[in-house]
Amino acid sequence: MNEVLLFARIQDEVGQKSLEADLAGKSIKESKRWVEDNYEVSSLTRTMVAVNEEFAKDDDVIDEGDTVAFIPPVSGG
Amino acid sequence: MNEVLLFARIQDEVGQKSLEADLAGKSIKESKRWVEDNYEVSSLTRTMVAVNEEFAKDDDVIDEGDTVAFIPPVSGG
Amino acid sequence: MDTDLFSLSWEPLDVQPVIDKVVDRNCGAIATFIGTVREMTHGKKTLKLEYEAYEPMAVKTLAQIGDEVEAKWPDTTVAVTHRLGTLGISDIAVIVAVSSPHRKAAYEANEYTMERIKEMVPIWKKEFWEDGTQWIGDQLETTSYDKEEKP
Amino acid sequence: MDTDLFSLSWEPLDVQPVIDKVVDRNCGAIATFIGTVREMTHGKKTLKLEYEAYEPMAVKTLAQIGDEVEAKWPDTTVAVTHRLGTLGISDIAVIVAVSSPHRKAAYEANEYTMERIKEMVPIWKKEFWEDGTQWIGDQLETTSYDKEEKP
Repeated sequence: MNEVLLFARIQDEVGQKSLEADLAGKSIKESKRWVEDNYEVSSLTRTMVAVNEEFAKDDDVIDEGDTVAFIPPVSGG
Repeated sequence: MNEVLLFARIQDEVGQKSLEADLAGKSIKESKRWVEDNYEVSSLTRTMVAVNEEFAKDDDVIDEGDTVAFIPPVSGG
Repeated sequence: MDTDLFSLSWEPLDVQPVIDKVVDRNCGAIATFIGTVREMTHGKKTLKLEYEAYEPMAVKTLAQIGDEVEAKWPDTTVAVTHRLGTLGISDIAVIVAVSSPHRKAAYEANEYTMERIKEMVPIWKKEFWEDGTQWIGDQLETTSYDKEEKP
Repeated sequence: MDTDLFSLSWEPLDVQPVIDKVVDRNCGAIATFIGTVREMTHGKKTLKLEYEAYEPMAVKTLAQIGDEVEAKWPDTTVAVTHRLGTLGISDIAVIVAVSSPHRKAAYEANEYTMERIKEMVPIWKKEFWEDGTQWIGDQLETTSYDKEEKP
């Protein structure tokens, strides 16, 4: 299983701060599609994904136990 | 008469913070030469002159009562 | 990179403690940047802001930016504190302090740090206006701020 | 130009009061520069410094620089405090604070202010080393600092 963290707009839309999901073996791109298919969220096209607190690329593959975070465009500073 | 203010290196060399001198009618250039001729100072070539707290040009003429300040290259900041 | 230099705070920020983290006997220049909550943007009145972060990753990413800065500008030290939670007008959102032997590097490294924070640190700002709220950064192009216009 | 924004001080400087002079509800960015006394320059150890000024003209010239800044970067506010007297290592020599609605102008206006101070404000620095003293700025080219190397 994987812990999936949601932030900002995505957290508001889903109505949860985190999810439990089995994303092992999925690419980053596939994991975005999985969230879009299973939850009421707007497009994740511009959303970055971090695996274990490091930004991941579209074709990186998620491992069992990885923490996956959906990072909408940031606006700190 | 004119009050003549000396700063930094010039003040150290002359050994005084100010002088009384009659510079009325002299240009800035001439007033520099007058100081060089009458006091033990190194060259005033790179020294700026302010008249009544405003930078003056080489051929500006000093009036009776003006305060004349000799401003060696600045090093604040 | 000393991670004490990079922190998040739910309490109001003070400049001096951030400056104190970077002072050094061989620095001659300290450039700081303080980002504050501005009341008017494009004629629209902000009532308050809320900042949220992916906290452990935000601190880690700030430290990575610190490594980049030390590589680009040797002998500089950077510290960043970012506020989280609810902020009113004129409250401080972020403080960046950079010390360096010489002044040019301090300015450049400070500006670079702010640019990188705005690009990659997982912190989000929600604006509250009289007629609604919005997460900034994630809206459609037509309603987003121009890059130019951000504080 | 409000001349309270520009001052000279014989007492140690604090950053916060200078920042307080420029804070505004519609500023989103405050850039500050703090010039401190550096111990080592070109491998030579500074023991202390003395700053002297043509005081009324220095304040007036700082205010003129403030006018230039407001003309070049509308909606910015600048405050400068310069220390006079004897300073030890790490003591603050100058503080420049600039507020602006947006960050780019705050950085640029701050850097411009420092450059103008170093060009035209009648303030002089005397360095004290183990083997002598010298008024900086007025020495022969061969012993002067490179422009690059000044803090």
